[in-house]
Amino acid sequence: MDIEEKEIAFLTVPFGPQHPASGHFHALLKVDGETVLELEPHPGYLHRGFEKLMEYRIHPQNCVLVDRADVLDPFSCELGYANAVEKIAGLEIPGRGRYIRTIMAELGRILSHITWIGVLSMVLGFDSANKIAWGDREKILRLNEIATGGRLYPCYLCVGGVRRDISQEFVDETSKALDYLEGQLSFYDYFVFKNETFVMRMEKVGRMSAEEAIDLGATGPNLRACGIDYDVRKDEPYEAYSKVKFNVVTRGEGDAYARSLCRRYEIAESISIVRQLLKNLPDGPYRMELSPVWAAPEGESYFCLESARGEKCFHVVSDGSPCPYRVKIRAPSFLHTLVEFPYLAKESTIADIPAIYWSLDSCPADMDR
Amino acid sequence: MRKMGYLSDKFSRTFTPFGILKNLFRKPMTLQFPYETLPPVEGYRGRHTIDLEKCAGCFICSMICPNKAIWPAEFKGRRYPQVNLGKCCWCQLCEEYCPNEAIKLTPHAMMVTMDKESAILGLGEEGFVPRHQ
Amino acid sequence: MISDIESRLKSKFPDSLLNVVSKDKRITFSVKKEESYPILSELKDIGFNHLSDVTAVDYIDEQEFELTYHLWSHQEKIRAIVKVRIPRESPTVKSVVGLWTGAQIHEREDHELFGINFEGNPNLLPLFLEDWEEIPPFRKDFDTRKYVKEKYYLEEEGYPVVKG
Amino acid sequence: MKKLTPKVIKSKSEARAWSVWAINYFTACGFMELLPWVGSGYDMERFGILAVPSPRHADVFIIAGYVTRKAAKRIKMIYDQMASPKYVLALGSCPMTGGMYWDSYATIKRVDEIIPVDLWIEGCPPKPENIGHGIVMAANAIKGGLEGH
Repeated sequence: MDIEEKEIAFLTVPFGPQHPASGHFHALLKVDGETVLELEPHPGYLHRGFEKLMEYRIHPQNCVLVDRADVLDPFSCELGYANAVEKIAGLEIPGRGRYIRTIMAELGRILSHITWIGVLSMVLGFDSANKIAWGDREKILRLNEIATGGRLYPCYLCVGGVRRDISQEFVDETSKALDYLEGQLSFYDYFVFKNETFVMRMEKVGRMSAEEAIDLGATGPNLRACGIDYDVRKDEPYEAYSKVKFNVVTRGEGDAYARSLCRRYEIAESISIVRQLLKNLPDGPYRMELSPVWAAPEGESYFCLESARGEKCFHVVSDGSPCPYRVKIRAPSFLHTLVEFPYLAKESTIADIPAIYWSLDSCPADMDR
Repeated sequence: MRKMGYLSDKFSRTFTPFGILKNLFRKPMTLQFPYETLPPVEGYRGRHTIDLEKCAGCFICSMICPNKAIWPAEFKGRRYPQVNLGKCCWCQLCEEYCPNEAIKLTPHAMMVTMDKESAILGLGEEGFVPRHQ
Repeated sequence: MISDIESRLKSKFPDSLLNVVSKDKRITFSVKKEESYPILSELKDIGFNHLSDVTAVDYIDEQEFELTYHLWSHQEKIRAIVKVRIPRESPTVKSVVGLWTGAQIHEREDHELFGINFEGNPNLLPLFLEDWEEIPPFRKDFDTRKYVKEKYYLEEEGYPVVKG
Repeated sequence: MKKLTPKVIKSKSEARAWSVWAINYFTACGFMELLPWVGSGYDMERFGILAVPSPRHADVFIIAGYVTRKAAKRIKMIYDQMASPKYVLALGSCPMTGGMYWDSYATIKRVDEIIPVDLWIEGCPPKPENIGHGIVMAANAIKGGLEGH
């Protein structure tokens, strides 16, 4: 029988929700031998319909609900929602509230990047670095607990400022934790990022050029690894970012190793940002007094911020009632997992799939919302 | 010759004697759970307490609760808010919106149950009576 | 800069840009349904190469959907927000997958959660929900609390006791 | 130094109590509070709990948060593949009564409609110390003869 007539059937390998490296996300790999021909993503395991639920709740309840949208970097969601609503109403937050929000946003970025180091090394089978990284993130969660009273979900923001003031004890604990983490960074350098097996696993894997990254809608460290310095903190400064000096980390290669280095140097940047903020923290009120059932005036606003994963935007439409009329969350992981990952997975081997997936640092809860 | 990488000396020598010695005498990172735990933080949002005298029975707390975890319950002829920990999300909105600070969140966070009914905090003399073991 | 972008757009499409607002590095305007695709491809040639989001808002009392395209240009660091109104009965609009590949997944999500179909989008399969029978859930006439009460809760009076 | 007494395994249930293997399928946001337990913060391997990828070797299924309808099918499938004395530990208030997403069209309101649950740990998500309290309680209960399903 002639080979050509017979339709070649390819094996489809499930990269399932119960795979240790996949998080809660399912993908079907069309495989020819070792190389992956095509990857078909199936999200939806963590879809709770956030945007529908937020239309039934008033703004304080939404501020509490919305930080469950992204599990690895909860504070960026709260920050986005509160700022979007404040932009509609044109509220001006007192100076101290701005500084506290920026400090907590940067601590959330450090927390998310350290958790990412842990997950990436677990996925690559590098268990000792995973145990150490997941032991280190306790320091930041401890700061969350002292400042906001909640460990993972701070529930710390409300429209008009912050719900609690930060104490001097928090300032001392933060500087101690930051010194410890700076020492750990050099440890991660020699233990993870310069490790021979790690570099060989990550180099030239999942490479995309600058034009491809822009066309696919990549943002955040994935885009900056391709050489484009798009950082919302620099281009559309919000909160207190215009008062701090920091530089945007970019690399040129665009492969998985460049993305890892981008995130590693961003931790160092965030540590220096928090130190600058703590040094000149203004006094005064940290919250505007608004009525309990405060209603935003009629209007629409689109607020973008730089979360740990990329550009996270909130499009809030308000019709004058205490509940928002429509909220749309632009989740960066949505593009990383459902557009970039299938593009990068083509012509890669099955063994590289977890390395590519977690070098894009996409959080399944953030993807499904 | 292996191509030089991005950082200065790309491949660190994983066998670094001083590194091993430094780690040998470092305190272990793991806390032996039942004997050592991190001290609780006094501002932590844990289980609720209620001051029966201060409570005016206005039920603002049950209206503001995003998860509808606070329901009215009878106790000695008067209706008081009763918290169902199975629904609560510990967001402290009830404490913030209570006009005369009757309901408060304490840093107590040990809440483990075998059956679901004991998640509902019963009403007792000095406020909520947890029914856990 | 933002003024020459505005003038270039106005010269190309003299009468189809409605209520243009250009303020602090953002240009916002709304467009009729027919001219949405040519204007968007013109914006892409100008330099708006990053499509941040395609948002659908359901104005049920005006029986219209409003699609908002959020664009960002990496060179000029300017954001463009284009609004398109489409009727609610048979919501169809030309897909922009040809201009930005990232738009494919945004449109697929809007298709599943709002029921808007985009001509030219190859893959509009369901994304989040498996075997969903009701109307698209994010529409305003789908009440999630009523749906949940019938499906999961017996009665709302005291504790919502769950069925079964 | 603590007195290091050799651990003498007296009965079958005690042996089962100190080698409860958890399946490596952590559903939702509770997993972020399990990281100190899986990692080196509190290290659950001191209690004999190992995160095992395959359901055939697992004894306990940790439901770490809300359960959507799409995930419920997979959870049911995995639960049926687990070996017979199996236990279920549910973290947080979402599996118990729907918690945060009580009015969401996509989540399951009570997990014990799908699989029988032995131990509930409240918290949103629960603190690691709270989970530790639950683990110690579960181990004592199993040692005391708690028969799984």
